[in-house]
Amino acid sequence: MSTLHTVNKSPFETRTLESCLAHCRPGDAVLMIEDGVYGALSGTALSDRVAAKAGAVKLYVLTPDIAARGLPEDRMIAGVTGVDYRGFVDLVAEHDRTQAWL
Amino acid sequence: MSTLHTVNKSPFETRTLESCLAHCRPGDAVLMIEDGVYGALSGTALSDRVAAKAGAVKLYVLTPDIAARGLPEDRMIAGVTGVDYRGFVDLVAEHDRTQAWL
Amino acid sequence: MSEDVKKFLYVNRKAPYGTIYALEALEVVLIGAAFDQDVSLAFLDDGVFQLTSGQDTAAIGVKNFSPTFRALGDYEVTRLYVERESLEERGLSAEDLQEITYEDEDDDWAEKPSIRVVSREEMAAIMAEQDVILSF
Amino acid sequence: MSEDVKKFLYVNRKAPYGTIYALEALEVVLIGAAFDQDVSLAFLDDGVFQLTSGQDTAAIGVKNFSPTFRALGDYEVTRLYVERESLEERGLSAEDLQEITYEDEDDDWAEKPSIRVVSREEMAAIMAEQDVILSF
Amino acid sequence: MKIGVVVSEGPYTHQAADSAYNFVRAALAAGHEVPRVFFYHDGVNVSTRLSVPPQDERNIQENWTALAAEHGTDLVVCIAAAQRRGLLDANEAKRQGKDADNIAEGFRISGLGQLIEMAIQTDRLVMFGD
Amino acid sequence: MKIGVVVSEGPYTHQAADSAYNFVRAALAAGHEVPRVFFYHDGVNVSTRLSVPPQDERNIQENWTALAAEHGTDLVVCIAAAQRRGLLDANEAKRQGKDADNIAEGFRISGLGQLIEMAIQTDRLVMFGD
Repeated sequence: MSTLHTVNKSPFETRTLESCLAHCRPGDAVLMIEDGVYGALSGTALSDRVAAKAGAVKLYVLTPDIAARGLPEDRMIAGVTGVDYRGFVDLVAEHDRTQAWL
Repeated sequence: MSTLHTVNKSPFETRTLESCLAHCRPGDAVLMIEDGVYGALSGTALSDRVAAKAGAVKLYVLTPDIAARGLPEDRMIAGVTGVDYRGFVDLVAEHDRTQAWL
Repeated sequence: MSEDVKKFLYVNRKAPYGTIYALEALEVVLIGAAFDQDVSLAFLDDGVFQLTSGQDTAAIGVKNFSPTFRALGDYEVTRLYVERESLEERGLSAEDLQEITYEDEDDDWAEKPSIRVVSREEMAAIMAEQDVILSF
Repeated sequence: MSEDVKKFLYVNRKAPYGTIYALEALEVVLIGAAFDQDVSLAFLDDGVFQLTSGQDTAAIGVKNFSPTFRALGDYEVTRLYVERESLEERGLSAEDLQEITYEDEDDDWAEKPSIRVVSREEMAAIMAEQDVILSF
Repeated sequence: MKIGVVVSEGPYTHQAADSAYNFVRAALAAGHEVPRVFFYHDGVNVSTRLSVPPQDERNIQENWTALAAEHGTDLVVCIAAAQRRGLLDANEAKRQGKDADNIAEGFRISGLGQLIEMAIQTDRLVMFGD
Repeated sequence: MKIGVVVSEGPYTHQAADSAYNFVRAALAAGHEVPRVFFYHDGVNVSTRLSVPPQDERNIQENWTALAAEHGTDLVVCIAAAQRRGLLDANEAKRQGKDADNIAEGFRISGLGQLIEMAIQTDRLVMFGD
């Protein structure tokens, strides 16, 4: 029994990603979409805290939203996996529930 | 020449108040309105940082928004002044410009 | 519990009045109560501000919907989980929240508190046992 | 400078595409350019993300408006202040931003960069010298 | 698998309505069922047929209307949220004494019970909002 | 003193339209002039005459319409933002080939130039939004 969490807010603007990660349980997955994809950027003031979660929690980022924002995929935090909308659908199906952190 | 800054976001949700305070100059005023009034609460995880600014910058809070949210006025950070809408208007008139931190 | 009953959790993370989410979440809870599901509410992050006592919206010209929380017991919505860490970060304690009670039909209609303050870890565990999570 | 000319600053603090503010701010800037005022743009906090190069919105089905920034020079909008600290916190440097230039009529139409990276303190000083601040 | 979807933010203003649309298209292409999409909060604004986006931008309402026509997806607009925000169908306009209506083809106005019902009858619920 | 006001968020959804209204009432009561209020982004949604809020809630559009009637305040709705979001007056509806319009009395649709002009001609500019 595990949860797919979606986060669509920039972690530089709101504390949503922080709260989501604090409520994840081992085996859960977090998918960053929309402005949430900035949370997957490496070398930022927040990336160490996000990277520390990778492992216990699987981290995903929606590649169409990454491309829209001009972020190179090689700048993502190690351990973050890129998925497209089809991958998003698969993640929803694979987890028992989806929790949106709005 | 001084600026009235308005902040309408909860500092527990977004980093807007933080950014506003980092861009204030001595003699400026900050008025917290709407969900921004939570920034005036004492005894919180953020109140020391806000209180540290009181003095160089004048801090105000909109009392109708405080009352709506059930926050007792005696729980406001020392040095924060309560104003009503008329006081808001006076602050706009007294400062050279108003900058909304949206 | 029949197979048709799902565990619903309404997650409230936003402050009241600045935006409409808190009010419109409550409207879903009230309608949802008619469906005989297993319903809980969670209040964390700024959502804990929804429950403060003494809200008085007269001077902003907006409807005060906080009394509606006290009616939830009549709709058999009796579990309002409030996160302790969220309260503490905001300088609040359970005493700052309004009293919300329900009558326990399994205990001779004794009046009991609906608000249950839980730790962040307990909140995470509550979220993890739901069938449906509605976020506001 | 005539008395009728005011100093306008457009403050951009939000990321593009997640919300419409960046796009609709740009629409104001383009219309405002016809009014012969003294115009500057400020990019700070998540606003710096508006200027990244290589934006490709094909897969989200939303219009890519980032090329419009390169047209600002033609509208005599030639000062785009970008806050250094905001870039650094986001792991970005000026090299990650698209090249935006204008032709300086006072210098034999030499092509010059419109983006000026400034410190937080300089940004605060720029804000403090404006007549009108429009926030997006 | 049956997937229910909620859209909670207005079109153009927030990416939610676009993300939901892309997600639903992908879910249908992957062979899942999306029996209903529920529009709540400012999401009800997606349903207006009066919008005229610039010609070089997508038309969000038309996208959804086309999807409903192709796949029979039930696009439900919450009546309480719609009334506050000025979204009405012809019946509602008549009932409320309003002189115009603005709901587009493919959308229907109904109660919040449709959201709960969707959550009960689907295997997964995915929310897009702010 | 002349004060210009901008409303950038939708009614009911965000407190901005209420805060702006309370602020403008207070400014007028204090003897200031508020020659114009400009509605931009989702703020254009304030202008719909089709909204039917619950009877125990304030009617935001009617509040503004009454204020304009009392004080002659010019309530301008940005045309570009309004087109995207489906707010039209009778002229615009005709021009765009739409079968209905929804702008309330007291509001008028015009260009972004009216915002710039307001900023030039007033002594202070106050923005309410999100």
